[in-house]
Formats: sequence, structure tokens, C-alpha cells
Amino acid sequence: MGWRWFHQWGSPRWFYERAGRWQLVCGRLALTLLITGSLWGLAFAPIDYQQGNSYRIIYLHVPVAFLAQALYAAMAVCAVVLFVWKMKLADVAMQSIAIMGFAFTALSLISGAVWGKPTWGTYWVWDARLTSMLILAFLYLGVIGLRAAIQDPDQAGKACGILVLVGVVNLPIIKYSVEWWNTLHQPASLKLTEKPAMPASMWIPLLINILGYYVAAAYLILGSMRAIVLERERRSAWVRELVSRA
Amino acid sequence: MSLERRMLTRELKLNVARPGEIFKPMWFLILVVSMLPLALAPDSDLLSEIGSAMIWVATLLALLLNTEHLFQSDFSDGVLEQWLFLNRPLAWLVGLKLIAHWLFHVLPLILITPIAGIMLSVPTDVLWALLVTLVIATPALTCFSGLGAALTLGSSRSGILGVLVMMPLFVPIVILAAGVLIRAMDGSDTLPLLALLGAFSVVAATVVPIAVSAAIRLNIGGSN
Amino acid sequence: MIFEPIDIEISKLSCERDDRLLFKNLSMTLNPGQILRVAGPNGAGKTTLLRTIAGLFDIQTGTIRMNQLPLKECLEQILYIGHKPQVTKDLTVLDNLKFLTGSDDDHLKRALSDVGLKGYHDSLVKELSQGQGRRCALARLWCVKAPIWILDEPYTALDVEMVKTLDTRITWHSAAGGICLFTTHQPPQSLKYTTLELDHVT
Amino acid sequence: MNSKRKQRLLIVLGLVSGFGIAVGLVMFALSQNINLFFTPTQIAKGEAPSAQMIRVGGMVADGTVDRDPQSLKVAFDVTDFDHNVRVTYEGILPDLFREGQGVVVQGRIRSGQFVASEVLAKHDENYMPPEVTEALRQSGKLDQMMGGQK
Repeated sequence: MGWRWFHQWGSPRWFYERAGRWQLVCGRLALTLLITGSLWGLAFAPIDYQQGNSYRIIYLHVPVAFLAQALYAAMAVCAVVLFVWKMKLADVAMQSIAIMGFAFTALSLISGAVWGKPTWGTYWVWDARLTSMLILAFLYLGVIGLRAAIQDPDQAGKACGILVLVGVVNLPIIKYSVEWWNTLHQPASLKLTEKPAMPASMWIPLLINILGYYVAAAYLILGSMRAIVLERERRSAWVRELVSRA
Repeated sequence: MSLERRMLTRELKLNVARPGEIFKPMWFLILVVSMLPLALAPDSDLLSEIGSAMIWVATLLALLLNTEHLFQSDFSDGVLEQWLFLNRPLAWLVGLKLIAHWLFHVLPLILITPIAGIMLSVPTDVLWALLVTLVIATPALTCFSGLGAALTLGSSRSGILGVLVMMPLFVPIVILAAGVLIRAMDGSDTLPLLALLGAFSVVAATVVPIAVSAAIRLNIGGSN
Repeated sequence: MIFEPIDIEISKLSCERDDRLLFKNLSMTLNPGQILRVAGPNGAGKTTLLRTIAGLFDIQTGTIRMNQLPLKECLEQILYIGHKPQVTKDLTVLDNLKFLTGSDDDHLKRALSDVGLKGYHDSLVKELSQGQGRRCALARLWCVKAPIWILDEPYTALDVEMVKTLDTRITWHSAAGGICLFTTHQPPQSLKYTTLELDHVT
Repeated sequence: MNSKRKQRLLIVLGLVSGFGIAVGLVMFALSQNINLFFTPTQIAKGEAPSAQMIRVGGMVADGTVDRDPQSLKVAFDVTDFDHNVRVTYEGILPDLFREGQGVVVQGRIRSGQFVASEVLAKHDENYMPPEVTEALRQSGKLDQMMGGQK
């Protein structure tokens, strides 16, 4: 009995219907959080003593960079679930996370470049942290490309899973690159274990925005997962019924 | 004759039968290296400064070129699926194949880099560093590009995709090797970076054959 | 030579490929000496069934056990010859067989003369005709000690004489206690076998 | 099956020893100066190789910035509060560049001077409003913080 909640995830139909509701909740929550956090951060938070107003890009850059890495970890978890429990939904999740992950990585690279110009004096340096972020973007691209090249979705999913798991080696390199190499990039601004190194009027909107971007990512991923489930299950009775009703 | 000997003998005979596979990448390497002075001004100061890095990148590309189809012919004529019946773990057989590939295809490539070095007037001690980095780093490169080849076995339009998919994993290796070359040019200590490169190769050699065997199993399961 | 008794127990095997159910709840036991022909129209799942029993495809639902052991533990008991040539074009006939069987030269040459390839041992496989290439692949049946044979369309591209030779070889194998599963569209004349019609299963 | 179990054992042994060797190599590498990053003290002691592209990090020392009014040439001292290194540079400096700012300069040592090819302002992970900085400066805590950084 205890495993029923787990087995439900094996049913595409169950997921499709539930995910629709979750998506609605996530969408509203994300909108509220992002509007609050961004308005607060961009208009009301105090300016920084060194960087003036240009630091405000952290309200985009930091959440997006967090997400870019967290999504890869999420993808790796999905790969493990796929191999251990042979759950097809994990593969669907992997497929949508790869695309979203690439988008967020690209966004964090772009916002970082825009921020880097006024503060460091350059859009891009071949520094370990930046380079490993670029590698992360290539990893996502590789996963997307590999899936596109293999026709059978099951086989493509497993091949991507292998690639993702091998790529996990890279995540610790990204995480510790700042400490390993004495780089330009400052250490992480927010740590779970320590008091933040900025006043509450700065970090509270940042925290709200981080939460907001996470929920927004969940919204986007659920949406694309639903679309993929529909496409893969297009021959099944419940999808046909759904389509004929619409 | 043990299975391991049979496997290596087979690889040797296959390479004797297909000498082009060995010489094509070498030819490619020499071609790239002889194009470089033509594309730049034949200024030997500049050449010797960037020459070693150029040779490294050219060797990497040549290696990718010959690893791209590592498992393809065995897969398409059905010999690869016979490996499953050979009473050995697939990862072990994959490891043997990778070792054989390194011996017959990568080592010859490394052995001609001194010629390339002379063509680009790379100083002798840098040339030594170049050789050492190649010997230490190529096992990892071979493993990773082999994984790329195995992952894309079943796809009919794979082409260079397998290599592109693996590219992110090459980046740290290239950075480390470049670090060794820069230090060798300045005459400073290269040992710590070589140790890191070695760590990469050891980890790749232990983990990647398992991933490759999973990828091969997957592709055998998907073909009819 | 007589094989140690071996049996294959298949229970409740089902397989679905590309959203199509190929077979469902297939249960059977194969005993020593049994020869089973898997029959059915194109696309009925014959190859899939053979490859599943050979351990090349993952079992979706159901179990396959050999002498009570799971299939994955016993793959070296199996000799599988599929649609693909199973031989490398750029190697000689002898080198190909040496790699796959591990037998010594004398044994292999005897096997080659049995399949009508006497004197061809030093030829490259790419120099042979299609039928001769097929014979080269089948020569493994004359030197492997595996008790379970799984042959997918073994009669393709063979002439009448070779078909007879192959029938005889399979009969001997069965007499020695081996198991043989095969598929073919032309039922062999000189072979006693049981048939599994795949369409009746679903 | 005995041989199967033996094979599995060998694989596990191989994995463990592979990782062991790798960890050993990484530990060795990390115990060495790996990133060609030097402090002004190290340079003053002559530990940095000359004529080689290195990176130096520290604070721009107060009152040492000389700008050439005719060109983009600039010279300044980078300090770690023990020793100074004179840096010359020609080019546009980043906005964040000012006295007392943390910088990373990349370049080579030529005849006792550091010729920079790139000057990058390093900002720390502390973000604070200017009023707070002012308050800190008045109470003398800012210098303490900055001093504690390096």
C-alpha cells in the first residue's frame, strides 16, 4: 500500500491530469513571487556601495545560475530513476529538463556577460567558473542533440541517461572550481550554512526571486512534460478520447 | 588461446587489413601542421610559441577522427552482439577494445608528433612535455570519444555527433594539457598538472568502459 | 559428445514494440533434445522472441530461466546466429572463426570442410559469395560446445545440399541433448521439430 | 557460478583501485601551487617566475595611481599590505577600478616591474548599500573587513 503513490507516477494519464492542476498553482505562485521579488529588488532595494545600480542584475543572474546547475542535478536524478525503476516518466522529465536547463544556462551566461562588462571590465574571461558554465551549456546541448539523433524514444532516453550520468562528473568541478582556482568570480553570495553577506533589504528580494524562478521552472517543465506525454501516448485510448472531446 | 589474446590478435589483424585507418589520422595531423605556417607568416618565434598547442589540438582532432567509428563495423556486421556470449563482462571486453585502439591508432599518432614539432620549430623540452601530456591524456580522450561512438551507434545519421556530444568532457583535459605546455615553455614545474591529467585518465579508464558497455547493450537491444 | 541436461523455462513472457503487442503471456518449457521452429508471418515477432531468449533484448514482463538460473547468468551456454553476417569482411575465414569459437586450426579446418569451404580458410570473407559467407558463419555450429542454439533464418542463401547438411547437424545436436530454436519460412523437409505459431499466442 | 563471482570481484577491485589512484594524484596536485596566482609578497620574495604570464591579486594601494593625461597609460601599486608590486598598464580600466579596490592583474614581470596585459576588478561577495559603507568607514570597521579579506 505504501508504494501506491510511487506507482501512480508510472501512469501517464494520472500524471497528465494531476500535472495540469500543479501547473496552474505553480504558474500563479511564480507570477506573484517574481513580480514581488523583481520590483523590490530593482526599485526598492538599496544600491551597492561598490557597484552602484549594476549589481541589481543579481536578481536575475543568481537565480538563473542556481537553476542551471540544479536542473542538471535534477536531470541526473531522473536518469537514475529511469535506470533503476524503468519509469518512463523520468525520461519525459529528462527531455524537458534538458531544454529548460540549456535555456537557463544560456540566460545565466548572457546575464553574467552583461554584468561582467561594468564590474570586471570584460564580457567574458576564460575563468574556471565561466568556462565550466559554458561546458554545462554544451552538456545540455549534447543531451538534446543525442536525443534528436536517435529515433526510438525509449532508446534515446536511455542513451541520454548514460550521457547525463557521465556528465555528472562535471558538476563537482563546476561547484568547486571557484575554490580550486583562485578566480575572478566571487564566491557564492548566498550559502545555506552561513548568514548572508548582504543586508536583509538586499537578500530577501533575492531569495524571493530565487524561489520565484524555481517555481517558474517547475511551471515550464510541467507544461512541456504534459506536451511530451500527450505526444508519446498519442495512440492510447485516453489521449484519443481527450482529443475527440476537445 | 585465451579470449583476451584472441581479441587482441583479431584487432591486430584487422588493423593490418585496414592500414588506411591508421594512416589517415596521421596524414591529417601532418596536413594541419603544414597548413599552419602557410596560414601565418612563417615567423618561427610565433610558430614555436603556439606550435605545441596547435599540435595538441590537431592530435585531438585526428584522434576524434579515428575514434568516431570505433564500434561501427563490428556493430553492423553483428560481431558486437556476439561479445555478449563470450563469458566475460562486456565492460572488460570494451576495455580491451579501447586498449587495442589506443595501441594501434593513438600511439602511432603520438609517435609522429615530434616530426610535427620539428616542422613548427617547437623547442626540445616543450616537445618532451607535449609527448608526455599526450601519452597521459589520450587514454581519457580515447575513452570519452569511444563512449560518444557507442552512444550514437544506433542512429543512422550520427556522423560527427558522437564526438560533439562528448566535447564538454574534453575541455578540462585540454585546459590541463595547455597548462603543462605553457609551464614547460617557461621552464616551471609541470608535475602537479600532469598528476591531475593522470587522475582524469585513470578515472576515465575505470568508469567509461562500464558506460560504453551499457550504451552498446542499449544499441543491441534497439536493433533488429 | 553428450551435453549435460539443460532446459529453458519461459513463463508469462510478453513483449510490446513500438506500441504493438507482439506476444503475450507466452509460457513454455524447452527440454533437452528439443528442436523448436518459431513460425509466423512477417512482423509477428519471431526475431524479437529469439533475441529475447538469447538475452539480447531486455525482458519486458515474464521470466526466462535456464536450469533454474536467470538468463543473464547463462549467456555463454548459447550460440546465437542472427540476420547480420556475424563475420568481419576484412578478416580471413579462419581468423573470424578463431575469434568467435576459440577452437584450434585443425578443428576449424575440419569444420570448414564440413560446410563445403575446404581450402577457403585463408580467403578474406569479402572475397566469398553471399552463400559462402553464410556457410562460414554456420561453420561455428561444427565447433562450438554451447548446448543451446538460437538460429534466426539459418537457411537463407543456402543451396539444397547445404540445407541438408545443416539439417543433419541440427539432428545430431538434438541427439546429443542440445536444444535448437530456429525460424524459417520454408519448413525443412528432413528435420523433426515442433512448431510454435506466434499468431496463435496473441 | 564461481567464475562469475570472481569476475565481479575483479571489477569492483579495479574500480576501487582506479579511484584510489585518482584521489592520490589529485591530492598530490592540490598540495602544489597550481594556478600561477601570486600575491605581491611572493613576487617580492622572487617566487614568481619572470617573463611568464602570471596573475597577481591584491588591493590597489591608496595614493599610488598615476594616470598619464596624454594617453591611456596608467601605473599603480598592488598591495597585500606587506609588500607592493608596481604595475603598469595601457588601456581602459574597468569602472570598479579605484584605490582600495581588489584587483587581479594578468601580465609578466619585466625588469622588476609588472607589465599588465589585463586588469580585472575583483568584487567580493559582500553587497551593501553606500550608507552602510559610510557608517562602517566612520567606525573604522570597513578597513578591518577589507584587511580581513586578504
